[in-house]
Amino acid sequence: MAGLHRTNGGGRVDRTKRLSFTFDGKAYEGFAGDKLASALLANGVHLVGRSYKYHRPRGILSAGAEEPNALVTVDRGRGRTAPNLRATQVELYDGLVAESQNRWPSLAYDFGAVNSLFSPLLAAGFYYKTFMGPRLLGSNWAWHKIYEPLIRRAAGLGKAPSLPDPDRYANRFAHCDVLVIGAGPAGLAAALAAAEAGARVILCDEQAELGGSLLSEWSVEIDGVPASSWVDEAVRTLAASSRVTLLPRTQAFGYFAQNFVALAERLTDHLGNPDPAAPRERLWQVRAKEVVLATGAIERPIVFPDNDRPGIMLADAARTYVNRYGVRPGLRAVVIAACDSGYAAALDLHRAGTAVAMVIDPRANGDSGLAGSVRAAGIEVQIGATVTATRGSQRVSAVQIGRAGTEGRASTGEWVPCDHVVMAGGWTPSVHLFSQSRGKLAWSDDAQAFLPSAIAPGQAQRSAGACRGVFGVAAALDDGFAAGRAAVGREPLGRTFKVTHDITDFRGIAGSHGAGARGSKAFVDFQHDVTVRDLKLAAQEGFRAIEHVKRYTTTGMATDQGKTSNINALAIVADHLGKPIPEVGLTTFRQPYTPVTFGTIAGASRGDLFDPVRRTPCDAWAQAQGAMFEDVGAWKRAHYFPQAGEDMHTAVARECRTVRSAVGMFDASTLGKIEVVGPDAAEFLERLYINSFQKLGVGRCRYGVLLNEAGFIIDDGVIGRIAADRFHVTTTTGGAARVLHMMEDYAQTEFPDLKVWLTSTTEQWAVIAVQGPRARDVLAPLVDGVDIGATDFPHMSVKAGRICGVDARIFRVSFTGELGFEINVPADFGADVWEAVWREVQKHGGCAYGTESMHVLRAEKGFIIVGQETDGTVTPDDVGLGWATGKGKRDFVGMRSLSRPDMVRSGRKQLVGLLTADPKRVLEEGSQVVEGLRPPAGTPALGHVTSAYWSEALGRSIALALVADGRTRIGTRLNVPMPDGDVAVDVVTPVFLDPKGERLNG
Amino acid sequence: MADQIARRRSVLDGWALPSRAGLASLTNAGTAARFVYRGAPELVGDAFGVSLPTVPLRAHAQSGRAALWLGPDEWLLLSAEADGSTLAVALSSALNGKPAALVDISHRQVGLIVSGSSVEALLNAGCSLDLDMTTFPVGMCTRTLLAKAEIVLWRTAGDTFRIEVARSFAPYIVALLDEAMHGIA
Amino acid sequence: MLLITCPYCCTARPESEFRYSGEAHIARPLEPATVSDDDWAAFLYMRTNPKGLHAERWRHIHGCGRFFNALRNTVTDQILKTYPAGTPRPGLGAPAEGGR
Amino acid sequence: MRFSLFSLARQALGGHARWPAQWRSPEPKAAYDAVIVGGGGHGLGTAYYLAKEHGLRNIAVVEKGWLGGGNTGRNTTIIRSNYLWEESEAIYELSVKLWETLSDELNYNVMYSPRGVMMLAHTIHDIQVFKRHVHANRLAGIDNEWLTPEAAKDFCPPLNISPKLRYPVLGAALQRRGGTARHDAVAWGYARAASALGVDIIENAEVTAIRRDASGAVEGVETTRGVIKAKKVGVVAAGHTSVLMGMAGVRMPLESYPLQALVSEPVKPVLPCVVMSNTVHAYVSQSDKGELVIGAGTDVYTSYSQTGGLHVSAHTLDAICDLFPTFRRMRMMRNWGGIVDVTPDRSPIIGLTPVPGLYVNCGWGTGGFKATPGSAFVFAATMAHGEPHPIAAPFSLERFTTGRLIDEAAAAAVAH
Ligand SMILES: Cc1cc2nc3c(=O)[nH]c(=O)nc-3n(C[C@H](O)[C@H](O)[C@H](O)COP(=O)(O)OP(=O)(O)OC[C@H]3O[C@@H](n4cnc5c(N)ncnc54)[C@H](O)[C@@H]3O)c2cc1C
Ligand SMILES: NC(=O)c1ccc[n+]([C@@H]2O[C@H](COP(=O)([O-])OP(=O)(O)OC[C@H]3O[C@@H](n4cnc5c(N)ncnc54)[C@H](O)[C@@H]3O)[C@@H](O)[C@H]2O)c1
Ligand SMILES: Cc1cc2nc3c(=O)[nH]c(=O)nc-3n(C[C@H](O)[C@H](O)[C@H](O)COP(=O)(O)O)c2cc1C
Ligand SMILES: [Zn+2]
Repeated sequence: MAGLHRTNGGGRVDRTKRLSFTFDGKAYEGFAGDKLASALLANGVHLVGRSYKYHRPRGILSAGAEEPNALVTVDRGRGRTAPNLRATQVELYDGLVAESQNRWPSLAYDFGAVNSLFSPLLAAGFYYKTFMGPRLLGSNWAWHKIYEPLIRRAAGLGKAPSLPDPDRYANRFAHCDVLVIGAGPAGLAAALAAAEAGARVILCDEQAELGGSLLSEWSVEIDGVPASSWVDEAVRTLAASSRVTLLPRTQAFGYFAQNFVALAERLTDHLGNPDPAAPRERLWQVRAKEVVLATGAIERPIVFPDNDRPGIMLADAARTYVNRYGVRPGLRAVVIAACDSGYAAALDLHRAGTAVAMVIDPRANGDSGLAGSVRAAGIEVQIGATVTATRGSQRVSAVQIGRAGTEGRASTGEWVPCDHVVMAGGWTPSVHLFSQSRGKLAWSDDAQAFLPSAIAPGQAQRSAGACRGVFGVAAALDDGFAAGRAAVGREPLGRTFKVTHDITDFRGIAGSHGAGARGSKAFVDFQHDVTVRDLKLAAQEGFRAIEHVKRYTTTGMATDQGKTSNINALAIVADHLGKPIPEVGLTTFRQPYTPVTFGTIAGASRGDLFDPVRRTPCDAWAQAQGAMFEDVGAWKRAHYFPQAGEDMHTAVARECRTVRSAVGMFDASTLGKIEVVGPDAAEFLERLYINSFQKLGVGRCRYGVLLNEAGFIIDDGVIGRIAADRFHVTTTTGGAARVLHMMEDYAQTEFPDLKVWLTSTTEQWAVIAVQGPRARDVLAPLVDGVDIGATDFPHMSVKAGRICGVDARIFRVSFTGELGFEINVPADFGADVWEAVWREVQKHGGCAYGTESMHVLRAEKGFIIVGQETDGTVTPDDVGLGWATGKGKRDFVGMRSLSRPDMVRSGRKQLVGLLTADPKRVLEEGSQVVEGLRPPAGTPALGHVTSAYWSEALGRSIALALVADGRTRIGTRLNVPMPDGDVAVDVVTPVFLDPKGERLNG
Repeated sequence: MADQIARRRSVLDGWALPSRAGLASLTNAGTAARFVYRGAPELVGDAFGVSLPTVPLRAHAQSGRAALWLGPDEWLLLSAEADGSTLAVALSSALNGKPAALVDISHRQVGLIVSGSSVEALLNAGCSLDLDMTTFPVGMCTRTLLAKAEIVLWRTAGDTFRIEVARSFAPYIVALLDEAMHGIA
Repeated sequence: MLLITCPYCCTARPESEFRYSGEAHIARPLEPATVSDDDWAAFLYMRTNPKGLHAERWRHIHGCGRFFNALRNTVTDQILKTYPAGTPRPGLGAPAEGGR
Repeated sequence: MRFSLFSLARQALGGHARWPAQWRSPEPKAAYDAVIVGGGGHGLGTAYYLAKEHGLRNIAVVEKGWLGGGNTGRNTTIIRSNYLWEESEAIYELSVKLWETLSDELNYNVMYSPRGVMMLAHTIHDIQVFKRHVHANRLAGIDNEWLTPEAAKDFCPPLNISPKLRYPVLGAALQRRGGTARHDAVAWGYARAASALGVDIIENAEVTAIRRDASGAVEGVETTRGVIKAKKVGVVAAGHTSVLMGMAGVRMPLESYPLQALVSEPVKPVLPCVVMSNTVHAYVSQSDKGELVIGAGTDVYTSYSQTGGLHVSAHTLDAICDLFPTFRRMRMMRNWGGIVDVTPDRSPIIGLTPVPGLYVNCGWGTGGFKATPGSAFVFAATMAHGEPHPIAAPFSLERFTTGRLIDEAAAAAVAH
């Protein structure tokens, strides 16, 4: 596979390892070490993509992360599809399958290219000005039905994968003394200096190999050895240190406050046959004591008419393809050099056997030191010239040379045939990360670039090398070494590296060099097809802020985020507005530096690792019984226990019936539990809950209601006094953590005078509720050391005892209205005790019931569920819990709010019961309650249904509702309008069953 | 009188704990008696046999007992005995009447031992602390997060940590570390 | 992910271990019942919300569990000082800590 | 110059050389009848309706940076009106009605795209809450319907409705008239239309003080471009409201938090609607250009930094990848933040202030883009008449004293 386009040796590819791959279905070969881009170029393929808007043929512009054109989809099958990858970054492996994007039916014959015909209409912002009429079928009709669907279909680049991604992604938190980002000469030298001092160093580079621009050098020697050998030696030295972590294929994509840097490492995409279980990428979250930014610089294209044809490439990219990959992108080249890298490219191409037709330097006084060597190689150099037009349909075939400064006028200069155009517009320091870290940039007239200036407070960093405008290998090495030493607190050593064949002029030019004749387009943002004319139109229409220009033209908003285009755009706008560049300013740099896979950020969080699944000690039993579960917070709770052939409603009806007639058992382990201990425990609870606790006797329980300071109910639960200085507080399942946090807040900051301590015991106890007329009979054979008889153990009391030989806290409480107990046993015994109770329950014809039956049973009794009857706007009085308020209390959390005007006004919504006129009709929770029949749209609601169930005990439906002035409406008829018609309801008190509470005694 | 005595079942029963040869492994620390003690450290006196550390983030350990500093007024007391009732009585009587809180949480959480040459990398898949020996030496302990779960992390040896985690979060921690084992080398 | 120095643990820890709890030094009235509706509303809801230095409450909830206060610059997010709850807002005479 | 396909074609022939500036950029006058502080959608809209509906033409909008550079230019553009309380329904529904004709009204294509907003329920509690919304909205005459998981998947094919999901999709509330709009165009369209009616739009002028006369009433503002007198000043400064009201000595029930959003690389159409999930924290739609536009949460602390932590967007991407496992290989292209001003009840504050002549419209928090036209409409009326428009009246500052909150948070969590 030597071919026309491979050089005869040299470069860092392994010519002994041939790899085959396909692009758009056609088979090609490349070498190990190739990128997809270099391998395509080696095969003479330049046309690799179509542009976004006009579908113009596009080639490979760069050799790195900044690539705007050569975006491809790589498909490894079975969900392993990745759209929008830059061919310049995709490492070749045997069997790689790549496809071009955004073209139909094929890359060469793309129907979308008809857009070019309309291109005069498609100027910046055109869509704001049109697509509004005709108003045939109402305002916006045509937009909704015709234009928007068309626009959407045209938009987008690659296709999103259609199968779930099977790969895993890893995460690693890391700390180091010095994080060096970028492994070019500056970064390598910085890492060497820091490592020498014994520091913990992480060195990352987005490329597959460390070495940065040195990998693209041919003639440079450092300390007497070729640059590329120097790199190998430096990497060997670093790798030998256990304190150094080397991370190739790792881009630093986000720089956050306090030296927190996010890196994305590519682990398997470059492998032909990766282990399918190995992670594909890894997110590194690094907290560094010091950061050295050595991110280099990015070359700028030159803006001339039709500067986007395939075959037109950045000079540095051309050098990289020739020197690093052994690929000759063209056979006959024209070089436009506004700085040294262009001249250097001419020399490298020439040496590699490309015919260099001409070097033109658009600078009036372009006098590179290298011009002499270029001329000496027999290459013509024209100073003060530029390209005024180009030809070639799918590949550049000729360029027209004109005088620089002939902007807009058709030029009659000579046409030079070529298949390769190389442009060196100057270099833009990569300040992305510096700016993300909220450092201030300052315009440097000298460097003609924005450079890092003040570092943001809280960050500890320094920039080195080309990213701060220090160009040239020697300077970059020295600068990097000094930065590395400074990062570990050492004086600079004044070490200098000996470098030969260095080049140092990287300034170049920015802005437009001719918009060209009508019909031609001078592209600034290649990917978004933004031209010089678009930018000027934006400024003309009043979009003078650079941020407005960006948004109106979309320049810099494509996947490359304007890496190659932003400075040119800025210069063009500044020129048009007659303002200096720094006055126009930059758009904001944001993470990520280059796009980052969602999966990399989400990491392991999927399936059950998305959020911990919390299960109770009795859960395995419930699963084995075929229980259905519901999510409550992170808990899985048994929702109901269907038996063969039962749906939810029959199962729940059976469970409810069984509890009321015999006995049922319920897993209440998820309830929050807090042990409140200390001499002031009672006083503390007194201040938090609406209820009184001082006088609660040891061994007695009380239903507690907790408000927030705004006076609204946020939690409730039974609180038992275990000892004079010890309470067992229960909370709702979802509220457990919140209540403990709130209690700690008051204990620590509002009432630090109280001697009280809080400990979460939620998971210490498994809680088994046994409810129903036979509850005592169920427990009697299991308990010992405690009398659970009616006289000695009244409702709302708590005792320590033993069950199944295990120490337990036994509560006599009821959330069903039946005789009931809640057994708390240490969690490891929960499963066994549950099964023992179950055996007894079965003897009494009992059942296990789930949360749904629990809800029905409590609703029959008019007990509220916080979060269902309440929604954060409900006071105790609203739900009829005014009685629970401790008499004569001077204060408790939320008390003051209860006397605010809105809390005492009439018309507040109050909890009532609703009985449908048709007893079979179960209302829908959330349905609205109104006064009249068939309410017209806009009728105010009196309230809403909070709970609605079929009540097996009553043989009819029941509902709870919050209704304005509900208590005064008891005995009246209201209406619940539903889509299928009005549902008449009678307002009743919310206690449907056993209002006197006689069943509590079994 | 109960005719059946309940058996203890740890939430880790039946779990195959993951390991990666030579690099890291996870084992069950076994049953233990655990207490949260809150109050002034000196009130405990000698009752526990190990003094309560007053230097933040330190654990004192000795012959099967350990006191871990969790906060300025909070310690986790660990004892390698399955039944802590005797210890509970001893501690309670030492504290009798003094303003402090002792709460038995033996069943609230479980212990996992993570060890191996790559233990730091493994834990750093979900733990954002610097686990280097210089910053997290043997004997250091802290409450912290492992991905989405709160844990107590205690370094008991150069290549060994003990994790204490609430029982319902234990399966998550095990699954998370299992997943993370794919990402260490 | 801010890095916050807990005054009880005496180490810097990532923000994820902490729970933010709003503006500091808003004392709950000692006798709420005697407070006017306006003053109670001020206590409940009115906040300084400054662009600049903010005294605020944090709790090291996944650490030592303690509440404490911090002085943070809401423009740069830099935390200049942390101090125990219940102590007055400190001046910034001393060189800024928490940053470099 | 009117915008139309015809004018576009004519200008194209002339090489687009004659398009005028879309809004004038005058020097500030010494005095106006009214000054609006804040050139976001709400402020520019207020100026437009003051001029259009109330004939107030001698007015200025003062913006510290560039128009729409605040939250108007940073939001995920979700538009819907299926709120819970009647007060909210009224203002958000007024907005949706205005959105429906806004492009015509402004002669500016704001690309309102009623693609449907689907809110996913993952727990029984979610179902109860969303059904309550559906019923309340139906009574108010606002479209909102309940979908089964299968119907939700039909409406949005890439959605994962597997019962094995950590939090399976149990159903969804769908508002078909909900959707998105092109955020920047809203600011520019209002600016252009207001400017055409004589409103002065003054960019790069930061208000640094609010002047009050001896009686305490507002007299004008000091800006970085000089003093501007006005007897009526409307503060519409979103995240910066506390700062501005502080200049007039008024403390506000507001906290400003960074709220983040991110976009993926553009792909061909895959997501036909807006999907929101409050339970797992995912908000996603696909823009006309093809990017997935994803709303993340707020950071936990107040901040004016317009950035936020990685963990906040990570949390959202966790959820997006779980709900849409085919998106896991998609890539984040840009992530940014805005500063949202959040009230205790997650409802806005619109109306008079304790300072005579000073009006405020703020507290839209994470969800005020959708309200832009309606909010501007009622605020303009409020400023014009010196008393609250009936739809604005419940959103007064006094509600925090009386306790008559309009709590959209309690029932619904985040409100994009
Ligand atoms: C990431 C994100 C996602 C969101 N998603 C949605 C969504 O999906 N749906 C939705 O409905 N809402 C959403 N919102 C909320 C929505 O963006 C805002 O509620 C809305 O845009 C506010 O508009 P505004 O005009 O009031 O404010 P802004 O657009 O913020 O305008 C306020 C202006 O005041 C200016 N200003 C401030 N101080 C001064 C001063 N001193 N002098 C002069 N000018 C000043 C600012 O520069 C700014 O331009 C989101 C917000 C964010 C940040
Ligand atoms: N080949 C050329 O023509 C050329 C071009 C520019 C500079 N140079 C020379 O290179 C020297 C500058 O060296 P340098 O070390 O400053 O830059 P460099 O360009 O050599 O190295 C920068 C490195 O940083 C990496 N990088 C950039 N952003 C990154 C990120 N976010 N995450 C991870 N990696 C990232 C790049 O992949 C690159 O390897 C100068 O000597 C200059 O003369 C040569
Ligand atoms: C709905 C929406 C879509 C966006 N799409 C893109 C996009 O396609 N490309 C891009 O670079 N930025 C996009 N952005 C982000 C903006 O570039 C920018 O980050 C945002 O307006 C905040 O401004 P700032 O980052 O300059 O502070 C989008 C923003 C919004 C609100
Ligand atoms: Zn701490």
